Amino acid sequence: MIESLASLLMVLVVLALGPYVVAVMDRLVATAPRGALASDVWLGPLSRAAWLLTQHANATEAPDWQAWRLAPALYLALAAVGLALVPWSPTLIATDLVTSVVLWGSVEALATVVIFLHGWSANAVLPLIGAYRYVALGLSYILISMFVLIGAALPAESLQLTQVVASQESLWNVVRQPLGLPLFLVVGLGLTFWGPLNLADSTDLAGGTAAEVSGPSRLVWECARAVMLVAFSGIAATAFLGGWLGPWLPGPVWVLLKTLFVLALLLWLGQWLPRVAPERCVTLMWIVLLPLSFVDLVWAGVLALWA
Amino acid sequence: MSLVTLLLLAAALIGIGLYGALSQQSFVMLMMGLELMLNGAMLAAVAFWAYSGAGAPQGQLLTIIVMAVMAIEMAMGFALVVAVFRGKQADTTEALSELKQ
Amino acid sequence: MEHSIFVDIAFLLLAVLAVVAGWRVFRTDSMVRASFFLLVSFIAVGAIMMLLAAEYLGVAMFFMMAVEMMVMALFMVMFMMNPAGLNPMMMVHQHRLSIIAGAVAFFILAAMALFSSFPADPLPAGLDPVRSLGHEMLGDSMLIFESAGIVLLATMIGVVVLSSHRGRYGAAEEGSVPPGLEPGGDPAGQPEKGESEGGHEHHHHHH
Amino acid sequence: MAVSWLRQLAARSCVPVYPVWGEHDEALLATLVLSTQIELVDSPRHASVLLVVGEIPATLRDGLKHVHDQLPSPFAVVWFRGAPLIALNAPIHVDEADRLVDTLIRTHRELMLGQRDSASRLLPDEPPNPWEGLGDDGHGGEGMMGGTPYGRPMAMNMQDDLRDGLTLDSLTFRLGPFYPALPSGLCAEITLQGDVIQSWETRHGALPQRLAPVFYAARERPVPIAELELARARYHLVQLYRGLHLAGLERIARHALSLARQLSTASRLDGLRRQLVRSGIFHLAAMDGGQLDTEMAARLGGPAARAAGLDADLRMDDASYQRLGFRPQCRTDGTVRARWEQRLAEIDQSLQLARQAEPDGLHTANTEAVETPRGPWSAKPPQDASALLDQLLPGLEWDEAMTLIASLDSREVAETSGRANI
Repeated sequence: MIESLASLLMVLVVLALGPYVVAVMDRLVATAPRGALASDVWLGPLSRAAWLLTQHANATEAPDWQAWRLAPALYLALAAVGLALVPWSPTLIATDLVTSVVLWGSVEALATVVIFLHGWSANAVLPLIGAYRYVALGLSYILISMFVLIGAALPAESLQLTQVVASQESLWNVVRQPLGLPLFLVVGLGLTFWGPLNLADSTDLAGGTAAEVSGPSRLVWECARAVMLVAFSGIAATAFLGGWLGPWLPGPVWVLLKTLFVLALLLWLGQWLPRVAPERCVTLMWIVLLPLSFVDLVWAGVLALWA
Repeated sequence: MSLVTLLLLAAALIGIGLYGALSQQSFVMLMMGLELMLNGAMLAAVAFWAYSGAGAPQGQLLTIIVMAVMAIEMAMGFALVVAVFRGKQADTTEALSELKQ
Repeated sequence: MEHSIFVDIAFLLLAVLAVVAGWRVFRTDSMVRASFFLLVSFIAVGAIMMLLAAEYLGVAMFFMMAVEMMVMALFMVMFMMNPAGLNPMMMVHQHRLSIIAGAVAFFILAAMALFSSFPADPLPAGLDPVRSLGHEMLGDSMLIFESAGIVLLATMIGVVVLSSHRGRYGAAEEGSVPPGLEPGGDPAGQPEKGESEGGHEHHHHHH
Repeated sequence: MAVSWLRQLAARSCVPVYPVWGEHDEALLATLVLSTQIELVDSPRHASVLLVVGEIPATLRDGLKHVHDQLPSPFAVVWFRGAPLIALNAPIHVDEADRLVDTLIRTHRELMLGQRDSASRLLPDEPPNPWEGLGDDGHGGEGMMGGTPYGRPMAMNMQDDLRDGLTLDSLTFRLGPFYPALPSGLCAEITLQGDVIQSWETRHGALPQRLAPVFYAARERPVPIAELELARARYHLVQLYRGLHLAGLERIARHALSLARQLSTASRLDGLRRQLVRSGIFHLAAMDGGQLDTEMAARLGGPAARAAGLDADLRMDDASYQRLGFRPQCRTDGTVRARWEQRLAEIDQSLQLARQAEPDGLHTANTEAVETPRGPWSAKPPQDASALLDQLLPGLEWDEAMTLIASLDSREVAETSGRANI
């Protein structure tokens, strides 16, 4: 009972702190090699949030109000579900479902719906283009994600994330299935439409699905994206980097460190790669990455049979 | 939650789905009606599996098969709509029957 | 099966959600909204399945239907005249008949549910539904499962044939070429032939 | 006081500014982008302050009003070097560049702290086409789904043009004149199918730009080649900034701009070029398209023409440049990629020329014909070529189209430098 309460508390804390951590880390990653730290790196995200809370939410011509207001909250909710699936230790986990790997797959699929809804419901041209683009992206990465995750579940012979971690006792999946984590990182960039895969909220669409959003709902949307990044990093750390496993430190600290590592990697990729042209992105996903994910799955299957 | 309430819910879903499938003019909406009926059918299958099938695995299998059928139905449905649409530029059931005459 | 009052409350809420969302599918103006209402109905039923201990099926329902409804919504936009749902519209026929048919179906099925007696044979304790499903799928019912797989493969091929035997731009065997962007214009998106300086997509000037 | 505490915090935030460029000002752009306290945003919905730079011509005033009204309250307008559009009771007006950043920050602060009221709307807040609910189901017309309930036809498959056998609803809308991904002033009526551009009609050309004063001086008297070439490199770096910003490479874009700001004969392009190549932008972004044919390239002139293989550069006719051994660099294929590579090569070349010319203080010899970074200026300055977009863009996806526009400099060059004091 105490542990389930503690794990719920953990989810809430990450939910509250995640956006701030992501914002600060993004700034640190952006300025890292030069060392020239902007003065407001610590306070900047907070004052920006305060500004967004002060700003009024605008209207467009005849938007679908319910969907428009609900979409950011739903995306945040999906991110929270993702966070709840991350095991901090063998017992410290909010929802230890037998099929938690598949549930994470559903989170990815439903995210596509919610992001589409966010762009579609604004009833404006640029958000709509962003929404369509995201569907093309979402339908492309979802299969890659399925194959890679099934690959990670194979050695555990279970669809439960705690079992997946336990199966990495001898060897982490990142070593056992070398293709897995890189492919999964692509999925993560797609899921949060971050950096090179930011096709939905891109600069050439003046902000894409968020182009017409201001004030508190923009704040929720940005927070949801950040929390989704954290949730994804947590799942990636669990499925490929051995979750709570590690010497000397207690399990939850290891999970935290590994999550931050994956997060920093994603943010770094976001800073250093240009946005991939949508057509090229879809071609890449279906022609290169999808077969690679299949190779990953076959590799994992052969290893599981052989072991 | 009991077998009867679950079956009542399934019946309601099937009823609404039947109404949709019969009343909608557009192909795609018609397919939505069919999907809603299958939704009810799946719920009924799982309810029987849980309450009066003693957890026989065939109950779950049936649901999986229905899901596959839904995917097949949707894919074939869309392919037909595309084919018909290209040939006749029609996307409602009535437009199609008029063209046949 | 023993369960707590919370399960009953959750079931009640989810059941109402499933029915209301299912009903809204056919009463909303926008096709995109309609497909997402259907998705909500599916998600509610999936959650009920999870309450019934069919964990895999419930979760599978989420992701299967999310993708399916997303595709559905896109097809709506492609084929419907009112994609954004800005304009109220009513696209129904044989309305009264349909209502009667729907109601009759409900009452017959409801009567069957209420008045027939089904054996009470709940899930045995210690059953692992996911494992049992897996063993069934790749054990006794392998033939059925594999047939479903073959049917899906056949569907994929059939879909490709149906939607593209005429090719993306005309009959495939005649060498399909995209139409021009203006009537009678040069094919769009094709490299210009025979011009060393390289043509672009939209030539007006032939040298 | 929770609210005032929130407002205090909001007042300290980085100022989100939506700029409307009535005149081109490289130095100001660099100042604003590189300032840590200012954030230039891409959508008016994301801004707290609207900055209007220079005079807005009468034809674009309506466009400005639309942008103005899209800012969510509380917001304010700062007019820089131009008369305020409408008689407001206390317009914020700045003329000196070094006061601008402070004014923007102060304005935002005052807005947040409630010391300044939000600017009032200029246009009535009503749909451009009012709802006309008619017919059986209020759908606005006769029959099952006809009619024009919002004063415009329902999005329907009106066009015969089937690009892939599936008619998507075509969507016609107007973009500009102050859309950030387009040159300022460019306004177009666009029809999309999906995200493929079916037609693009330029309705208003881009505003003329004023080059650095040294180019105007070169038309009157010999000027130091080093100075001229540094100004040229600076111009290209600012173009590069715009392209990279659009491509989502914000940090390399800033690098380009800070290089432009501190440009001297000692500057090197290698670091920037290496970052660009490592980022993979030449392979990941849509850079294969956008080919110009010879006629279009000749019409555009300048780097775009040389990227398409035209060996034309007025610097070849200048005796001083000949002494430096100047030869124009060319690419052959004229694609978006070729144009960016051309620009990088020309920045390099300009820096090299500046380094060669500086020790002797070499001056230009020819004042009749000056090669501006935009194109040749002999009889008249380079003209607006926005109409080329009407031919180039149809058939491209949105992303390809925006990448193409960023690579293509089609603005007219103003005849005079305008402000004599700089």
